[in-house]
Amino acid sequence: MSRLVTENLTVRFGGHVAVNGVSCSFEPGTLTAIVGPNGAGKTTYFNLISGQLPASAGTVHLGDRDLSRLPASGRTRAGLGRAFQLTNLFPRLTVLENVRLAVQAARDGAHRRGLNLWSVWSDHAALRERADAILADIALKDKEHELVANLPHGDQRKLEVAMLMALEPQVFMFDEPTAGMNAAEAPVILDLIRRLKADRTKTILLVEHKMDVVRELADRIIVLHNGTLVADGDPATVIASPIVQEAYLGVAKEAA
Amino acid sequence: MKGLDLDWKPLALVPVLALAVLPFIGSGSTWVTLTVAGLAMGMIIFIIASGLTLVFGLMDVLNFGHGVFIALGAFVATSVLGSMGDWTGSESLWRNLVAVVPAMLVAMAVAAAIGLAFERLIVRPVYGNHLKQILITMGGMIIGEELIKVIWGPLQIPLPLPPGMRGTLLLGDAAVEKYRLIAVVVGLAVFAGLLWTLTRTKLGLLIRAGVQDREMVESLGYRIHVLFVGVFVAGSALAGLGGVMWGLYQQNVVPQMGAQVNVLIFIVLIIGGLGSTGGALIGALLVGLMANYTGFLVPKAALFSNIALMLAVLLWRPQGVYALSR
Amino acid sequence: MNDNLLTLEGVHTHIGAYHILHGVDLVVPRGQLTMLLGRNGAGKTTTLRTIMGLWKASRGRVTLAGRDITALPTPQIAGLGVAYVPETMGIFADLTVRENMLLAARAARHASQMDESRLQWIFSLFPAVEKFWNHPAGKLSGGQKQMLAVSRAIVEPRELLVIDEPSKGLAPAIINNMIDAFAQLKESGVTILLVEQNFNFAKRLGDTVAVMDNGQVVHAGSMQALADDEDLQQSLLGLAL
Amino acid sequence: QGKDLKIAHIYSRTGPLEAYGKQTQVGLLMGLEYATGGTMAVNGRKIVVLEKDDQGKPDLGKSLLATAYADDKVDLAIGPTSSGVALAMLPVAEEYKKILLVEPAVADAITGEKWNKYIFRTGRNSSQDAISNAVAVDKDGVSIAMLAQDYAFGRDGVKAFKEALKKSKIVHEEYLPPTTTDFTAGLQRLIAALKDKPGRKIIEVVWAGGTPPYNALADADLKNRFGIEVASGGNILPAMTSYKRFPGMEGAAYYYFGIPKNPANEAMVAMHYKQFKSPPDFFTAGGFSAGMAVVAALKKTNGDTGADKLITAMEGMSFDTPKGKMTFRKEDHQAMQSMYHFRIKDDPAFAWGVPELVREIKPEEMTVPVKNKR
Amino acid sequence: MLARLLSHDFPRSRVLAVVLVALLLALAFAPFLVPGVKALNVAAKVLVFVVLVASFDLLLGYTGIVSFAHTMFFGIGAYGVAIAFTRLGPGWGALGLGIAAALALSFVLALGIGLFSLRVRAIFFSMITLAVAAAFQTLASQLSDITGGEDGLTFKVPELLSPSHEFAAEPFLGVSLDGRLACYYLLFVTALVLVLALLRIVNSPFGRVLQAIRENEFRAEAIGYRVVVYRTTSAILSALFATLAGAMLALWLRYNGPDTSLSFEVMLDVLLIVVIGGMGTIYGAAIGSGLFVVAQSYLQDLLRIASEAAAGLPWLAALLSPDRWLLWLGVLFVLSVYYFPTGVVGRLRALQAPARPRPVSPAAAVPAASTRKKSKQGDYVENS
Ligand SMILES: Nc1ncnc2c1ncn2[C@@H]1O[C@H](COP(=O)(O)OP(=O)(O)OP(=O)(O)O)[C@@H](O)[C@H]1O
Ligand SMILES: Nc1ncnc2c1ncn2[C@@H]1O[C@H](COP(=O)(O)OP(=O)(O)OP(=O)(O)O)[C@@H](O)[C@H]1O
Ligand SMILES: [Mg+2]
Ligand SMILES: [Mg+2]
Repeated sequence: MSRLVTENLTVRFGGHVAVNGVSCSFEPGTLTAIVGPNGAGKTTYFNLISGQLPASAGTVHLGDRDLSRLPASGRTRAGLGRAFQLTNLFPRLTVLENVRLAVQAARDGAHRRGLNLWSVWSDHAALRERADAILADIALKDKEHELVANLPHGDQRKLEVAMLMALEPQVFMFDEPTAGMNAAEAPVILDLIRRLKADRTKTILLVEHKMDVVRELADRIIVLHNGTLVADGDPATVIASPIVQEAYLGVAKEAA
Repeated sequence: MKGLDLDWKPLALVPVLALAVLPFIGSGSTWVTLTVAGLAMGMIIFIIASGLTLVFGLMDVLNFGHGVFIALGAFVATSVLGSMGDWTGSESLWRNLVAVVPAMLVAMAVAAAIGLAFERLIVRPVYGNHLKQILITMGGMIIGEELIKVIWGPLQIPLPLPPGMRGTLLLGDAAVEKYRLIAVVVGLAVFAGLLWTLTRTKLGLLIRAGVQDREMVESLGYRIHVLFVGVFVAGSALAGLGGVMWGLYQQNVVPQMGAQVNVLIFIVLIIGGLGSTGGALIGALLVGLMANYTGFLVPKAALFSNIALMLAVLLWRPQGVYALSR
Repeated sequence: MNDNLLTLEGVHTHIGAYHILHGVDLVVPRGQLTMLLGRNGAGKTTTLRTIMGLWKASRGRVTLAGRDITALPTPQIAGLGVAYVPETMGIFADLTVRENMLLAARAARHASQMDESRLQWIFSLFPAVEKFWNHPAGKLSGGQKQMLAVSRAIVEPRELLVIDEPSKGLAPAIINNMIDAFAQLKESGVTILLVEQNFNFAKRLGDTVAVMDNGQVVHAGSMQALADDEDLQQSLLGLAL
Repeated sequence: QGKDLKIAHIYSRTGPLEAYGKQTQVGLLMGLEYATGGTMAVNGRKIVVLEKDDQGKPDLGKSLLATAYADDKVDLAIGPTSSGVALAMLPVAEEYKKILLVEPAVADAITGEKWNKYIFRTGRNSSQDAISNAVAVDKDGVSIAMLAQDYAFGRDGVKAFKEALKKSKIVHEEYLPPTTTDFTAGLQRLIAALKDKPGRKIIEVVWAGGTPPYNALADADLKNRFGIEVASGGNILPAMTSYKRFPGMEGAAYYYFGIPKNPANEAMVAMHYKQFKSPPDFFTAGGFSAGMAVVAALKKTNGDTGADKLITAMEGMSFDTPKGKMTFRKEDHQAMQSMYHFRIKDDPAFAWGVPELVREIKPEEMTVPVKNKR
Repeated sequence: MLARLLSHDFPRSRVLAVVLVALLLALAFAPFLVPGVKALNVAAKVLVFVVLVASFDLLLGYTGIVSFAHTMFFGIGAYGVAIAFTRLGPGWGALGLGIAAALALSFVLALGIGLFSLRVRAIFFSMITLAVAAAFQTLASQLSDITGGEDGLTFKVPELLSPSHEFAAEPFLGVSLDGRLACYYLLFVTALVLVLALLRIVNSPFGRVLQAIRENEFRAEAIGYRVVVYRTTSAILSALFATLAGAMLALWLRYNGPDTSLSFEVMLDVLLIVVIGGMGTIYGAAIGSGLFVVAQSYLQDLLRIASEAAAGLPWLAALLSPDRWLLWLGVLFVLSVYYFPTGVVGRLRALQAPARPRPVSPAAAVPAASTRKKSKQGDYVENS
């Protein structure tokens, strides 16, 4: 099984360095929480890994495969999966169609199935079933024919996660999956993550501001601050560390 | 706007282009003639494009009907000038201006009025939907053009330039048409006016914000709608002015004249970058110069000079020379 | 009546073919902070949008300081001193942070004319706003956008703040600042209506609370009462954690 | 007897050439009326004119002509306004074996390589235009620079003009896009080419529609600066307003209402003033001539409209027109006709520069090449 | 069987189904229903436009690319055939060669356009295509020795398809069985096949990916679809179909010129038809073409009658004069946007299922009122 390794990953926007030489490796079967103040560079770090942004320097490897040159789609096909912080779906397609598109792309199916001009979409029953299963899992089945644009925020967050599940990637990257979900809904997502963890083969990265969630799920925490990796270790120690206490939990004022 | 004070490269484009061709043209006087004429033509183009910088550049409305207001302005001018013969006929520039200035004002007023109706009937239902904008404003374009034919007839109408504005000024061997200099003055005035309103007031910001998220702007307490109407009307009025200038330059007007310049001014805006007055000016000047230089050096290519220019600029800056980050 | 700044009486709202709000009754006492809670899809956002006139109530009436605003166009409602932070934050991505703030400051024609001391106060709460003053707002991080959105709402004094999930995606430190901010605003007599998912946040701030479920207010009362009553929380909000 | 005589007139009621087309239609009706002495009938057969609008689109013109011949069962057709449309129509006439009388489309090819025996033309062709203009300026030691639109019409014109020149020589050919509005560059090239030439220097303009270059030429003040003169053919009246600024300019015209002296022309001018309070123009004359040609032919066949009868009747037929006598020559059915060498006078009484007759160029003087193969 | 033919994309509205069948029958028997040259010409034009518009719908309705250069490919097809016949004489070989060459050229250009469309913003792109199309038209009229310039090319087609060729001496049901008829039915079959093919493509998994890209290109890329590939493929496909439509046109007209196949007017008609018919529904192309082409062909006749009726009121008569038919075309543009935001097809389907909006994918089929523009607020990578 293949580990995800980022080597000296860096990106500059004009003068400002959003992510600064982050070298880190993530083992399959572990869930790593990434915490840090707003603007610390967490999402940007994800963007660099999943190829949404070109890195100014540094490399990304999955196992012995170098992903650094690949476009986003290429990296997804290589096994990276990503759910976005700001919901980012196909608003005028139905919930079902959204998920089915992801299922169709799953396991390197993107081009094999996607470039299929001649078969009829509705014929691919297998894909449909898989999609239904996922929607059932995340309690969106009853809304599968709604247009995504009409869903309440919380449900859109759920769908965001469902899309990631549908891709069946090796690496799961969650960016604040429960932001704006109420206490009754959040567990649905958290359960999914727990189950992923349980099967011990997936590499899971989780950006989350809710400390209780982090405490419960994380095997390991890394802390980003002004784009640099400032702490890395097991939850208890990291949370206890002064940097987190000040810069993040805000015992003293932080500087974005 | 912020572009203007920081970003100098585009400003350099014009002189660079001018100097670059000098060796190929050889004769200095010819070069002067071509360059001055080109710049002046650029100014005229800028005037007719200026209205669209508001409507397309800021409000993001793909108004193919814009040409109608240009034609309208020109036709109104024929009527007004026609009705004050002795002033237009006179040899003195001042007496001519007495005729031409009111013609401009009337043209702008009429264009503005029609603009109001146009916004209400044609544009309002389709804000934020480019495809529908294209279709419905195309419709507006056709209707407008046909109505002009109904009112003024389908024929070409001569719009003779008042004698005082004709002829050329000679600088040595180089010749510059008087009228083009007048155009330069008008153009600069329009430019200054636009630049002031867009940078010294919140107007520009509000429009751009409104285009991105109407509801939010309203939630902040601004009657965005009134604003849009106002800007659209202003744009139409400028188009009317442009029409007068263009008509007087060609010295005849045809109902199709609007459609004829449409593509050109869209190109100018794209080169300039949407919503940037400075960009539009530079774009216009570049287009004007290019036309003359290619026309002199490789006439065959003249037809394609604009497109070549546009593609070149977009390869350099895909957003146009001055993109307000969009 | 006059001690209730905002009241909704039997408000129904339709969106397209959908009937979303089924008779919402809600009172927002003047000078207090009212929390609007409820599960996803309960209709909180729709309620706020109806208050702002972004959706029109098909039945019932909304009154602000005794004045019926049910049918008023949004700009006028805002003009009456209401500031709104939508769920989607409504950041103008192409404009810089400064320009975003300038638009929110209705009185100012220039950045220079914005109330300096108030800005400083905002900067102290949300440092990111100052740090990225001249950056395109679209480039901000999720949380920074959220900060900007709230900053915009408080850049000028307003009578009523209507805010949809402000704590979403914010680091704990910033959440603390925000809590301080709302507290201070309340001091200065501002009335606030907050939609919030983060119950701890809600607990620490709210005076009164209303809980919604599928398009209706199913519980209204003092925050204290709800905070103390575990079972009520359980039944209303399903707080299992 | 008595069955109606159906004639289809297919022309640009709308489209870019709308203005021209309408003149033709007016002229045609007047011509028919005049030629039939107001009865609008030949041998008791009433003449009915069906108007069809080709919108200046060749494909449309083509299907309209087919419709006219097949569905409307017309006996013969007249038109169209644009050369492009005409060329597309020619084969249709051959398919349906019926006469098409071309007026006013000018392209040489119509009576040239694309011709077939059902095609006649009352309108002048490019060669006639060019040759007459050449005759008007052709003198020893004259250097001529051509200024023309860069498409078939322009290039045809220049070619024919060159062939027709005997004495003077072409020193430069400037082709500009038909839609040109800024002539600065072109002028600079023309000046460069001409200014150091000895003797008389002339810019010959071959231009139709669009924005004609005359104002630009006038503004450039060439005569005083470089001693360069401008010459050009006739044009429709609105276009000739800019001629006012070239008093003394010489060229050759197809028609100007003040020039020809004959009953037909006097009648037409009178009718036109009566109806429209304005003089007839270029294309009115064309339409009028076509009308007279048709009636003359029908009279000759006693109203028989069989194509072959008509062809035999019309080949070599001479007939009166506002431009005097015309003759369909046997070889290519092109109507041979006079052209008018004019000199422009700026007469304040008129809105346009008035072309005064220098001399009539008789058909015999113009050796118009026969370009068709039969 | 039928289901497979229609790729499981049924009209989903009884009325619509009826209309479609009616249209099909009308076209199939046009020569016998309304004899006469004009009627046949109109019917043939409908056939050509059905294909042209459907191909454009693939680009616009399904991929969300607004390109004004579509007529360019239409023209290439037409010129391909025209030039081949003019140069090589009226043989089937010439036809094949012409079409092949045209397809090849279209392929290359479409490839270029498809790639370029990713470099610049959407509006810019459409503006650029506008300019390019204009340039191409000028080019076509400039190269007069190949293209016949402004005047275009008139040519002969294979004997079998030309009017002079008689299959039967005496007419059948009052219609002479000549080459024109053969040509018409050739077009009919071709059109039918091409449209069904397009229907299949848009209902394939590929078609869905296109819609996804139209909706949110950024996310499509993120879930593993290489946007460039799909965009370009779609651009090329629609170009090729347009080219074939062009070939059909030339074959029928036995003439081609810049205004006939390249003019911006044609582009406008296509746009209008897509909207009238209903974007993102291949069926819309068929219905729209039917309505529009017929209307356009008889508009002037209608106006003539109307204006004579209104002779009493001079100003009204002036407006109704057949010469001002364009005016009414313009009005049609405006009204179609007002009253057919989702096109005829959208309308009919809405009638069918009023309550919840069925999962119809095309953007056009969603009432704009009830959709939040969330996607605008996307992750900032979108706008960096
Ligand atoms: N495309 C960009 N251009 C310029 N600056 C950027 C860009 N993307 C991110 N940044 C900056 O990089 C910094 C890191 O942003 P990022 O979104 O990674 O923070 P974050 O850790 O995800 O914060 P949050 O917890 O609020 O989501 C921010 O200050 C942001 O302004
Ligand atoms: N534009 C719309 N069109 C159709 N239905 C909508 C629309 N917006 C919201 N709804 C429906 O209205 C209901 C309430 O939505 P609303 O966004 O108000 O819930 P909410 O309480 O804000 O949820 P959340 O806590 O997730 O934001 C939901 O069932 C949603 O599906
Ligand atoms: Mg983030
Ligand atoms: Mg909400």
